[in-house]
Amino acid sequence: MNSVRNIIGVALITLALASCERERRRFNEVPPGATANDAVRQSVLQPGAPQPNQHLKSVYEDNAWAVSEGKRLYESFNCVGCHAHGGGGIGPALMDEKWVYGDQPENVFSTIIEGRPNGMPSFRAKITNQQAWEVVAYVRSMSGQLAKDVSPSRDDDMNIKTPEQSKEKEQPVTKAAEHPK
Amino acid sequence: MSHRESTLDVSHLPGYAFGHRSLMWWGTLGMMVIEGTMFAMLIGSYLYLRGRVPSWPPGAKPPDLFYGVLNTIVLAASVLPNIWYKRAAERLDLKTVQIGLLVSIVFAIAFIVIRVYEFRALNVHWTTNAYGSVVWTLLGMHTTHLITDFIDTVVLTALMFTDKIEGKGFVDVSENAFYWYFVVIAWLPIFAAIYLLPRWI
Amino acid sequence: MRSKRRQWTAALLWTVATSGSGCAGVQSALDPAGPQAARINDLWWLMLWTCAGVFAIVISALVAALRRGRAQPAEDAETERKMTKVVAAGVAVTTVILFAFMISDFVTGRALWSLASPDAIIIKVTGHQWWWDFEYQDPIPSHRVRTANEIHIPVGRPVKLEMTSSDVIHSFWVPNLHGKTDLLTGHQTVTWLQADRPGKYRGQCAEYCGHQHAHMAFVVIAEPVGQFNAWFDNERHPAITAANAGQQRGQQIFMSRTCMMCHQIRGTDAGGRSAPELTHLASRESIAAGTLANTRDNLKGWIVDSQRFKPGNKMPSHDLGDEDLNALLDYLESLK
Amino acid sequence: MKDRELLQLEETWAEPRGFIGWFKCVHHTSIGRRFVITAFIFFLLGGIEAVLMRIQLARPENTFLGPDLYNQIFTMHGTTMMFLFAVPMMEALGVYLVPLMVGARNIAFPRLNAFGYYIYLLGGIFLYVMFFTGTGPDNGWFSYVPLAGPEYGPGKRADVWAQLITFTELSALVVAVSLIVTVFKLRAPGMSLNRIPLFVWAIVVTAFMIVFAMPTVALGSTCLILDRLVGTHFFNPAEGGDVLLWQHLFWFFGHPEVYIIFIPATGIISAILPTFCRRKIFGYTPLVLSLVATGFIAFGLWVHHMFTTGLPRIAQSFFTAASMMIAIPTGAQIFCWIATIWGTRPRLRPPMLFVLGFFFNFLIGGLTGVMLASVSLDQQVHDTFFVVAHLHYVLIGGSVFPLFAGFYYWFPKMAGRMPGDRLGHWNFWLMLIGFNLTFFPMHQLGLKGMPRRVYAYLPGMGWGGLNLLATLGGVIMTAGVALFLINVFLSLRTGEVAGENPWDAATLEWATSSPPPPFNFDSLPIVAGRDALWDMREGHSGSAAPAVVTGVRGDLREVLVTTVLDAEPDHKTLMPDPSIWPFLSAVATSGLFIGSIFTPWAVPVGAVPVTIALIAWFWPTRKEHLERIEAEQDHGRTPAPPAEPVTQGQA
Repeated sequence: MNSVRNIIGVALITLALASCERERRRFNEVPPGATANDAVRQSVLQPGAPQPNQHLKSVYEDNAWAVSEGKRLYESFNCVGCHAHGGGGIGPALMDEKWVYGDQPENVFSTIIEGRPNGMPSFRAKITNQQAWEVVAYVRSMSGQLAKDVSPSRDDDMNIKTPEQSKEKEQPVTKAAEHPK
Repeated sequence: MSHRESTLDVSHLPGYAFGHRSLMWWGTLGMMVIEGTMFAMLIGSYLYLRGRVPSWPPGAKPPDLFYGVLNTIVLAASVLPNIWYKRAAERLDLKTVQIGLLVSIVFAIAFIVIRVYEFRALNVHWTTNAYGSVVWTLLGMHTTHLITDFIDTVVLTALMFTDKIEGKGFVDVSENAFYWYFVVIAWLPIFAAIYLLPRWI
Repeated sequence: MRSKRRQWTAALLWTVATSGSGCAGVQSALDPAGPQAARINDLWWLMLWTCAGVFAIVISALVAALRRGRAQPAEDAETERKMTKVVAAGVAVTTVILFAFMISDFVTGRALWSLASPDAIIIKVTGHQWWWDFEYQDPIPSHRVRTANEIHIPVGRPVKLEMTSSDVIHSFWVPNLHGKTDLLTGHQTVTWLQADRPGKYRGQCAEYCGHQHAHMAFVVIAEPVGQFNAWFDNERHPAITAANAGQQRGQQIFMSRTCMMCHQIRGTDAGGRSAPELTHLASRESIAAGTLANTRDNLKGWIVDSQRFKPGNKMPSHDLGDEDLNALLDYLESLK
Repeated sequence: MKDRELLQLEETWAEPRGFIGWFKCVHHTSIGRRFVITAFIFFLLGGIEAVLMRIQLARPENTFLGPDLYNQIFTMHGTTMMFLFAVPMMEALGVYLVPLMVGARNIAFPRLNAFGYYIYLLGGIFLYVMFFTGTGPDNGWFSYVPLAGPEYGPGKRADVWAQLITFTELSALVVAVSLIVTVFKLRAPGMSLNRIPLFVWAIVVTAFMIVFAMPTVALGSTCLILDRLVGTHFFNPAEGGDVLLWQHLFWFFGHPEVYIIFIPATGIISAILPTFCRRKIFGYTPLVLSLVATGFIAFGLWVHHMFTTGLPRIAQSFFTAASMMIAIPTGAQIFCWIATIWGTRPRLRPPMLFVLGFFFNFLIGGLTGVMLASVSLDQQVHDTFFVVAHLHYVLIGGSVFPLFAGFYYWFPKMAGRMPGDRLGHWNFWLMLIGFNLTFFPMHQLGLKGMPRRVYAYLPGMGWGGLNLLATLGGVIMTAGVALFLINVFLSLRTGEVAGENPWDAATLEWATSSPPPPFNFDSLPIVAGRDALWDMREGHSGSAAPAVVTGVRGDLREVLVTTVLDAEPDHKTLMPDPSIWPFLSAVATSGLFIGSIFTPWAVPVGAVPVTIALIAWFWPTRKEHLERIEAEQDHGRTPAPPAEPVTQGQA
């Protein structure tokens, strides 16, 4: 009997911690790895055995407020201009499974900070690292990578796409070798 | 109760009663008032939202009439078996009550099936706009009542086929029919709101 | 005896509270500077003294009821009938007073809306999460002036405010001039203001709008027509070009770092609309929506770590080097 | 009543024992007592939140609470006080006292009443567990959209608030229906409509207001959750929705809600005054008519909460008129009470003290309410501390003071012991002075421009002194409430034993032992007049025991059902036995509600255990079936064919 009680206890504690983290309002904490991380390799093609990137778990990925801030910045920095609401336009779609420069948080972060050929501008020094990590967390939520209760719901504008919260999780595919769109 | 004697013997009174004499009738009436207020508020919100947009329905065709009218007819028809077994219950006629309940279950299954088609014929999704949201919520709320009362009827029918038949059982059957009248009567303004208003206003 | 003492404490409390701390105040509805606030102020004092009178009468009736009479009162019909008449009279008087209040309210209400006139100054107000965006309307687009958190109005001339909100519900309220009007998303609400005497009238958001609802203030500066026109002309010009090397370096930092992504300075290519407009920042008295005085130290503290002053606001923190920071401050202080 | 019959009643109506038994209880006194204690615990929690807010506001730019925590706490304070304390406490007093006052053996739907309590308990626990895990709602007890909407309310905070509304209003509705049916159908013979005690009238009017007001907020919170979780557009201005629709739906419920809290308090006062003035209430009929009038008008003035949203001025003036009109019935009530006190030199025991405290505080609150009814003045003071002062004067002054009077008055009946008199006086004076010191300066703060719900204010505003005074007042008031707690615990152990009728009151709950047995009355009384016990004493000064009803079986849970108008015996029915199923249904329903915050699929999936629990609750056990057959065919009579024509007409 007490094993069942232990399981329930552990489940409740993890639930409590998860909701604690989801609801924290991180006003002025700079996330880990916020320094420009240039140790990120874009391509899997490397001499010898390919070394995986040093994976970096952005703390904003479990924080609902930070992801909603990311969504606000995504619109006010005019990412909408090229990527639309994730469906893509001039820029590639962000809500599908195809990633040209890697789908991990550190890859998306370096894509935003470095910029990419064929039109992605570099936002180095133009947006603070905290803002960049918030946008990274939001961009990954567009393809359903984040937990359902963290991703934002619909916004109070024209109803263009399904809210990130009800987006099915895509299995990211890195097509580095393929010709980028 | 004109004269006052020191004791009042009530042992001769019956053990149950039908209609507004029974507690269950008043409880069901309370349920109806609560649900009725919620439907009224929802239709009020529907009209309020109508006032917010120039044309109605905004960006969508009005719902197709066929399934709505069909379901209204079936609902209205379903009142007949209910009256039949309600009268039988008050006559404590078990056989008729059992048959009446089974017939009303058939009706219940019929309009729940038609209701599925109604949802598909609404020509709008609840995420399209406020009109779609309020229409789906209106139809959804009424459908919840259809399903809950369908389950009530099934449970009562099961009880009537066991050996646990007593006066109170008949009172419950009678009140279930009484609540069913509400579900049907409540459907009329909702039908008008969903199907007719988009064509009139 | 005990109830007597309570009556005294009531009277004492009432007089201390209302008169003690006086009616003046930075942002007080009892210190009207405009016709509307004055009418409401009159209505307030009428209602206060009437209600104080009613309160005194009813409490003294209660005290009298407690002290008078024998332990076992005879409930004879005669006293009952007399009592019924008194209660009926009480209800009648209550109805009459309420009717009088209602009429006085309707009269005041009509007066509040009588300011509407064609030659009013029209200002479009847009509420944002935790700052105010003002835009003086003008038929000639180039004459339109956009500013934030501070507006100047000429004394004696009605001002029409056409208000909406870009995010949540806020409420525009400057107690010295007029009552509050909400800014609703998806609606345009209108209110009229007029200042009869020059002065600085502070106002604050009065509808709960999130983390920094408490620090979402603004200032209405009423000044004679001459001063107003001078201010208005200056506001209409784009930002002055940077004079010395320090200011030019500051402008270059402004354009190359995060500032231009959100803020607008007319006359430069910084055109962000999602944050307060800074073309004439130095001419304003306060920054951060009326929270901090517009001094160099406050500006520096605000740029480096705004969360210390207003936790939760949308201004990011920056870690600029000292020398870059000072250059930027020089430039910002030059934006008269 | 011979001992043998009493023993049989004792055994028939006994409440189950033990831990599991605790969840099976169905008698209105055991459920009512738990209701009162749970609501009082939430009152203390709400009070602690209020003290935290007062500490933060004591000094300008205080850093005791950050904005995020302060917003959660002021929302928790409002939500706890309005939804978890005020309405449930008044209903709890109704659940405990109404069956006793109308002379019934139990409330009409005992299991439904137990289900209502468990839903309320689980809702309260759900809210506080979420608050302590950081998901406390932070959009105010009114949760205006779009701040609580999908875009500006990230995470699950607004959903927690909306779902708590679903819990508390389901509980309130269920208990309200039980109370209405109890008063209509289970009154003791002879208690015609004009002999119903005023407290019972107040509870019935409140129950009707709940039945008509609560569904609106249920609909509103459902629409809000649909907007946030399923992507509907009720309140999305860009897709045809409207932010004002939420305000209309909320305040159409909101204003009747505050009268739902106030009207039972008038009932408590109308019950206490005759006892301590030792005379019949003055103006029984005007008081009843005032209750009913207040109940109706309360539904017609919700827009006075929205005077600053720019609605057309003609509509606002209608609501000004309605808001002022409602002061007339309330004024009539106050004048009738003063007439009752006139010339009677009442005994100033704690219940009477709190009633006098009510007069003093509620008058100030009522008068400022009339001021707020005018559109122009409301534009200056709406959403400022002036309104905070008004609402606390009418809620604490108008409801909590009479509630404390009721606690002291009915404590002997509930606990069997007299409350401490000296501590009672200290408790009253500390609460009166603390309350006035806290909230009277807020009138001044509001007029000096301090808006509501601000976590801090700048030093130069001139608000610091009055806020510090308010905080000191808050500390004194907290001391007063603490004294009440001490008084309760002391009296439970060392209070003198209270007999059946320590205050020599007139209503029926004083005709049975304290605390009442699980079957309430040894034998069902017959009511002779409006003041039951006094009339019985005068009417039967000479003859033997007062008139009673016989013929109700003692070996079954049988009760007498009477007609609505003149309470003439109509038929008998069986009360359900104690059962675990109401509790399990409440747990299943809570699972559905909480699950639906995280995924819409929780609704269909969660509906299965709820259906199973409800069917098990309804399904008669073999024992129940045999009892019913025996009761219905009592003394060999077959179930009486429905000869009376009157029953036919009601198809």
